[in-house]
Amino acid sequence: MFTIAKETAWCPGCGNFGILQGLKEGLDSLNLEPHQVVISSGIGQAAKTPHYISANMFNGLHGRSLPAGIGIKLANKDLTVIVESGDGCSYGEGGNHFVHAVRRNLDITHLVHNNQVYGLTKGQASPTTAKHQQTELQSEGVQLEPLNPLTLALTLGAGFVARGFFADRKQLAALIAEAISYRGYALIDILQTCPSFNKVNTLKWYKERVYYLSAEHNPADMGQARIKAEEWGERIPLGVIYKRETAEYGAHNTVINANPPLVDLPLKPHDAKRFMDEFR
Amino acid sequence: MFTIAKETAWCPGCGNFGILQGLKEGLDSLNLEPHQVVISSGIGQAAKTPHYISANMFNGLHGRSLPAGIGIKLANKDLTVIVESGDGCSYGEGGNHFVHAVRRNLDITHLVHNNQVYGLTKGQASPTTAKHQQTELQSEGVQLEPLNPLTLALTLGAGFVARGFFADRKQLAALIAEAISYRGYALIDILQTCPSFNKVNTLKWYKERVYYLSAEHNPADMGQARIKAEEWGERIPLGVIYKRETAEYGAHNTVINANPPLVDLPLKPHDAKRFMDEFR
Amino acid sequence: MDFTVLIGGAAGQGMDTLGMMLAKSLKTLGFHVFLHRDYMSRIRGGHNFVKVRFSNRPVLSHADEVTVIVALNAETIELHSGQLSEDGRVITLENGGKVPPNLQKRTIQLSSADIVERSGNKRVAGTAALSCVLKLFGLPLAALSDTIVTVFAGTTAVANETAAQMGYDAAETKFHAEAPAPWDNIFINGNEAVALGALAAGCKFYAGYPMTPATSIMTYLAKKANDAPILVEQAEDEIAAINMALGASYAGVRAMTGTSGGGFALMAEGVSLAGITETPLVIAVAQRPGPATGLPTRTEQSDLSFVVHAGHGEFPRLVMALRHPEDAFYQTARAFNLAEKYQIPVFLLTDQYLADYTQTVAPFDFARVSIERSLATAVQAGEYLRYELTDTGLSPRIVPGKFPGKLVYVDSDEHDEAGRITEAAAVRKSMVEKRQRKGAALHPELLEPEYIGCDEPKVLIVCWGSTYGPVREAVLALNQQNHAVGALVFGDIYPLPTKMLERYSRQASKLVNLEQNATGQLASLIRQHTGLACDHSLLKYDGRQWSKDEVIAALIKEVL
Amino acid sequence: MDFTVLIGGAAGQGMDTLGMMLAKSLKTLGFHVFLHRDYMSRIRGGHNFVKVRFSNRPVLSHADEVTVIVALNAETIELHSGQLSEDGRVITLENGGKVPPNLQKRTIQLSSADIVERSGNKRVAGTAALSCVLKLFGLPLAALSDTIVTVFAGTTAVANETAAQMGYDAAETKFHAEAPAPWDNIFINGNEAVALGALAAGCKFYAGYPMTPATSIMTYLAKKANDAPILVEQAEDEIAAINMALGASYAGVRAMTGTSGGGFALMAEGVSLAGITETPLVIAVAQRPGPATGLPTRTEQSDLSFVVHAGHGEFPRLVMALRHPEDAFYQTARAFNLAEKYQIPVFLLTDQYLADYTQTVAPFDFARVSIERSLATAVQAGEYLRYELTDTGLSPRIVPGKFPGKLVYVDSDEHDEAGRITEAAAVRKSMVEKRQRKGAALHPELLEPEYIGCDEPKVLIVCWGSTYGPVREAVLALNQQNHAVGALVFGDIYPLPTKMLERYSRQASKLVNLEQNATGQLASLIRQHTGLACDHSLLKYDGRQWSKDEVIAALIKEVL
Ligand SMILES: Cc1ncc(C[n+]2csc(CCOP(=O)(O)OP(=O)(O)O)c2C)c(N)n1
Ligand SMILES: Cc1ncc(C[n+]2csc(CCOP(=O)(O)OP(=O)(O)O)c2C)c(N)n1
Ligand code: SF4
Ligand code: SF4
Ligand SMILES: [Mg+2]
Ligand SMILES: [Mg+2]
Repeated sequence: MFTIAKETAWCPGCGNFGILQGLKEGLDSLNLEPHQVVISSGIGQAAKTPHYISANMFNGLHGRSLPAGIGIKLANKDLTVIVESGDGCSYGEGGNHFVHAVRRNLDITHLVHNNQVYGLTKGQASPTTAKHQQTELQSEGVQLEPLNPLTLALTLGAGFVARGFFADRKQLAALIAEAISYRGYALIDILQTCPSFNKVNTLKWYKERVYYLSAEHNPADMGQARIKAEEWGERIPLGVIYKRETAEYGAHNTVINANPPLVDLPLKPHDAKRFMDEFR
Repeated sequence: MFTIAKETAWCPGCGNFGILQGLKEGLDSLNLEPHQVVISSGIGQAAKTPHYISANMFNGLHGRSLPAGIGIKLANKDLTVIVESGDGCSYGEGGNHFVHAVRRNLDITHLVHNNQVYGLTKGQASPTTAKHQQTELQSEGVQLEPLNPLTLALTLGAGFVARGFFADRKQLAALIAEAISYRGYALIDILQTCPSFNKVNTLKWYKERVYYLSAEHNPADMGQARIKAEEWGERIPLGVIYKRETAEYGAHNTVINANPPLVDLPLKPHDAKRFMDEFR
Repeated sequence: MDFTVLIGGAAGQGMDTLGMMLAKSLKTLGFHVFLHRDYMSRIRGGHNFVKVRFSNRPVLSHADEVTVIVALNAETIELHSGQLSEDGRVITLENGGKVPPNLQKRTIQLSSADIVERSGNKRVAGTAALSCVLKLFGLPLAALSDTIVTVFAGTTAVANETAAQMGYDAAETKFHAEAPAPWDNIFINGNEAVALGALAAGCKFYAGYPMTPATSIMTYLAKKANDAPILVEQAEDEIAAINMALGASYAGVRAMTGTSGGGFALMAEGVSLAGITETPLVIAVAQRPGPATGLPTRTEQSDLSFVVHAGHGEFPRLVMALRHPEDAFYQTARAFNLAEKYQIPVFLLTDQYLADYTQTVAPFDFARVSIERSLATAVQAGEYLRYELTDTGLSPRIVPGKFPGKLVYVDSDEHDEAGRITEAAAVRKSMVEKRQRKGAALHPELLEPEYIGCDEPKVLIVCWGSTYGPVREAVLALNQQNHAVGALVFGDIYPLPTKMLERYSRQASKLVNLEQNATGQLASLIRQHTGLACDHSLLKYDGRQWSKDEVIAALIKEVL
Repeated sequence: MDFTVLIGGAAGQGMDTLGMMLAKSLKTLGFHVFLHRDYMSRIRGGHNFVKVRFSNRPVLSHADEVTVIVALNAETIELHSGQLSEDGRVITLENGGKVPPNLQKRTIQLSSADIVERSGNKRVAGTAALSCVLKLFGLPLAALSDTIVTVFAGTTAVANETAAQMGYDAAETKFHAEAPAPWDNIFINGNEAVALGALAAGCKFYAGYPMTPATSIMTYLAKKANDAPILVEQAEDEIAAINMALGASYAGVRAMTGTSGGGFALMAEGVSLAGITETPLVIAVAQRPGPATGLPTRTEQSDLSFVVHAGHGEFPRLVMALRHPEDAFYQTARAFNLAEKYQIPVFLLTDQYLADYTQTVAPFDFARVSIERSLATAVQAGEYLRYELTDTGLSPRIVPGKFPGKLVYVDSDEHDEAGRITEAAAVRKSMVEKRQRKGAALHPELLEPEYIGCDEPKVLIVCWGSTYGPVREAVLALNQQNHAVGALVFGDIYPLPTKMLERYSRQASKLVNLEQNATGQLASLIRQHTGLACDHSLLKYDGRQWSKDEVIAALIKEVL
């Protein structure tokens, strides 16, 4: 239902294909129609994803997928809003929006295609690139500590924090469906290969490391969640790291909660006259 | 030595006075002269601080005290660089710089006057304002989760994380001196009253809650640090929450490390000719 | 009659409340009132003042000359006694400080100690000063009492009444102020008028980040949020604010953001996004003196060129300079219609002077506000084309989610009619031309500037925005002195409407731009659009608004 | 002689490497070479091409007509066969796809299967095509072999040699290309020239965030970081980048940042900060088609107005449009001197065309680069006044930390001479005027545009920046056909130097602006500064650079 035939602008073998597929399948598994879904994206290779899927699209500015998505959701709470972009877009240029979007806890799903590199601009380090990893620009290796989006989201109070993997689109589809169904801000950081520019985090590299969180993992337990969120290197956990019910923004904001979607409100100039009368 | 007679633009009773005093005393306690120190600040009431002290000042844009301070330190590693601003400036407008400055771990000291409100613009909520606290703008109370700068800095890998209190300028002076002496990025979030706009977090409120971390607290222990960083409400710990040695940016960046301060490098056009010759 | 009362003191001493109480009392009495605010970028201390000008005829700006000074501290007398009219009076409270010998005879010293003692309230001395003012003008105390009742309750009201009586008894009437025939009016400032205009226009979403002098638009709207309803979102920064507003607009609500120069600089990329995605947006830019932080609480008109050119790339936009509160209301409402009709960003250019001054004006006529959403109500079969190429450049716009099977693709990259990314040269060309056509289509909408002055002006002033008030008063005064002066005050300013300018500039022998900036930005724009060069520039850039008196003096000295 | 070889295929097929190998071989042979890049905003797939033009006389731009097409895929033939000269040739590799019947006779089909088999390497078929090209022009294979040795080593080099021999044997010479007398040259593109200029000028700090087409300045500098040395900092966003650069400049190093339109939009507030703090800064703005993301890898000149007016408030600045690689080098070096002398932001306005084309040019003369830091070497006793009021508006600037007892206070608020925050009207006024005086002092530094053409032009073209190459070639060609055409190509563009413009426009009967944008931004600027209106506009805005051929055709069709 969400599939359209569109030639992509991605490189052969790119991890984005798996994520696109996972997203389509995740959406298909829900009781949603394309016109009820909006995908807000930024700029980058990942950010082209909504071009290849049947859903409304706001393909805005590099780094600004979150605020645009927030505006959309606030304007029309009936829409399912997915914010989708790359690691550079989401955690670099858009870092401030990420921090504050978690705090705002609006009911949106945030999918980050994390290829640990700036793909579209040809391979510079992103905030998640490993320390010492070399790129054309960082020829002596990256000198900053990588940012861990999962621990960051946890620290900021996110209620749904998960890690996906491009190469397992079934699991990814299920994760995405679960994130969309979650009421509040939900982050899925999705591990993705970039065969063109990231020669370190290859499919093989990932396959040697990733594993699924077992049923023993209790995503409601912050202590466990933290340990799993921090795990990186030899072993990398996949799945829902943390999940708990939270007070979603739209549910406790009076203007949103007490009204139909803002977009459906009637506009009558005369209704505002009483405010003017207070100036008499 | 760092004291100058300058009338301030602050309200009587403002917590900024205590912080200014603590900063002066902290600087005085170190073997530094005013011309060796630069304070980079943003815009807000806190950001006016460098106007009232004898040291170099770069009083830049709202939210941008960190990048300017980083540029200064990178250009001249011999300078002692203090970045000083309010909670709104540092965690709101400047949130992205905060996140990435921690990752960069340059040898600067970051002092945040945290009055949990936007003072200069008359009392709107800042990222640290408590949930449900009312302001003129947030008349139904703040609807976002407050941001905890200490846990955030810890999560991002900061090597020096402390909390100061405006009303104890001795402790504050000692903390500031320790932070300046620390090699790497050091954050002190300084609790401050704003009698004009923050009627919740008053001196009384703080006095009922703050306590000093005892000698039992081991700042090198991340587990303990985390617990203390998260403590807020009934009891609020003061002092060095976390401290460990880290690889400071300037020490491992070849250009900085292998050279005198960049500002002292001789400029000779002809030295670049060899690069041109590669295009022959 | 035309009087001004200045109330001065340190920030935090309550000049604002006192000014409002006095102004409201005068309003109650039927006067035309103009309240001007001059304040520093600090919360306590320093020196702030308000000027309350009132008359039996309309007052459109502040005056230099002051009839009565209410000095809450000594500095006020030092700083302002030079502006006191010859027969002017000073009212001090004890802490009003030392009065210079030459003024002592004209000073009424109220003892705040006495007032505090008798009223039992520490904060009512100012009220005594106000009643003293009323008495000086021979006005009834009742007007103040009415105001007190609306502002204070219980014992505080009683204490204020006591103080008012004391102040009233302390002076004798010196001036004759007669109110005009009763007239219906509201007492409102520029930002409140903008906010009301937005509410009338059905704005349902406002995202912003606090920045003087724009903040009070957001604050006002937030207070009405549940009632209106309107969602007011304080964003983490201005970049988020404009992108949220664009998202909301895309989703189909009327959306707005507002800020001042520095915040607007951060929005420039978003403006460009509005341009290429053709997302309607209303953006209020409340100017203050720059560059950078500049003088945060003062006034200037130095962001015109920036706003006109802000954002990379080329796309149509509309910039309206707001001239006075009524204009602010109607233009704001109109801005929403035009933003949606042409699917462009529309700018409301205001400044600290207009944002903050409060004036008695005729109530706004809500019947004059119509809502034209210009949304497509039906869509053709087949794929929906968000950027369908049409003769006017305008494509049918639908709200996402409202038409099953129809999807709305918008893209910041160059795109084809469906909104999909493209690099084809021909498509690029057609999309650039489509956007240009929208700009051309916009021209007939432009409102010509307002002309003020005699029929055959020899000197033609061109100005814009908030200098309307001072210039209007100055021109009319000069006309009375038989100077053949006229003024064109631009409201719609970009694209620049040029018909009246061309007509009047042919008649006039001198073209003079009068602006609140240092480089003459309107003059540049005029030259760019018409080739006309101004013969003389009157520029002010100290952060204080041109007064009518300064306009008159400058014209007489330099031009007439 | 004047030939063009086009190499086309999908992104990732290595056109860039092939183009460079061919160009370097031709350079080795002594030709003047111009390599133009046309690529999509994607990493693999799509359609990219390079054009290698070479001649025995200087070549300053790309040509429309193509002598040889090297088609790495079928699409290349489809898209480009229309540009093939009458006697032109096509070289395909097997995967070069189906050749249309009318071209078959002029096509040389190389079998990549054969080449792979014989050479034992999958990636050398392109090399065979290159040698085939050489043969077609009667040029020695040795030139390519030389290049191969510098690019590849070991067995890869051997495989390339084998392929080269195969390609060389596959064709017969069709064209006569004779190299000029040997001349000393370098082969360099615009961004490399900017970077070299910065290094020559002693730039020690570059902060940026990747954005096409500016990124390669940063990448080049980063490669030389340890050697130069220069610190290259990838910031978290463009706002950080400009603020870091300003901090570094304040601390006394020559600092620079660079970006493209969208990133620059985010820097606008920082530009304003540079303005009020009087912090020197060099900012490269590499233009691409907007608005917003637009066409990220293509070219346009649509940010002139924005750059000229970017940042709120009023302050002096200098904008230089770079015209060609040599200009880029010398102007960049000059920019650092002027930024420090006038303590202002200086902009280098370039675009994707200039950023990416590589050209053989005379080696840069490093002796022409002088470093004038304009720093105060001594300070007066007493408090150091960072903003001391002087006749020129220029205040002695010192580096913080270098003078014990002296402190450097800079402030984004309006400030007094010492750099302390102030709200005093008189101080504000004097500081505005100080900054304005700097702008006035700057005027004598301005370099007039370069004039190209006959002595008494009837038609005067005005253009700027990277259209230099195509316009120069077009004008000289038209002059040869006895058309009385001339062109003024602006380098320094804001403030606009107007002397030559006024002189030549008096002579010419038609003034024509030729620009790579849709609104004629130079024409606007000219009108604003001089009142002169252009009689005709030649505008191109499809993201592809004006070629000399298009310039000639447009002039003949619309103007001459
Ligand atoms: C304001 C701005 N700065 C820079 C760019 C250039 N840019 C485009 S995509 C990109 C990086 C993308 O990286 P990421 O978000 O990780 O996406 P990926 O391509 O890796 O999927 C950058 C820097 C831009 N378009 N806008
Ligand atoms: C770009 C920009 N946006 C907004 C402002 C307005 N502004 C000035 S200070 C301030 C808030 C200051 O809050 P904080 O940093 O907490 O400092 P405080 O005044 O509380 O010490 C704001 C929003 C500005 N100067 N620049
Ligand atoms: S550059 Fe990397 S992320 Fe982008 S499409 Fe190619 S492989 Fe995928
Ligand atoms: S507003 Fe608050 S923070 Fe600012 S000076 Fe006054 S009391 Fe201090
Ligand atoms: Mg990425
Ligand atoms: Mg604060």
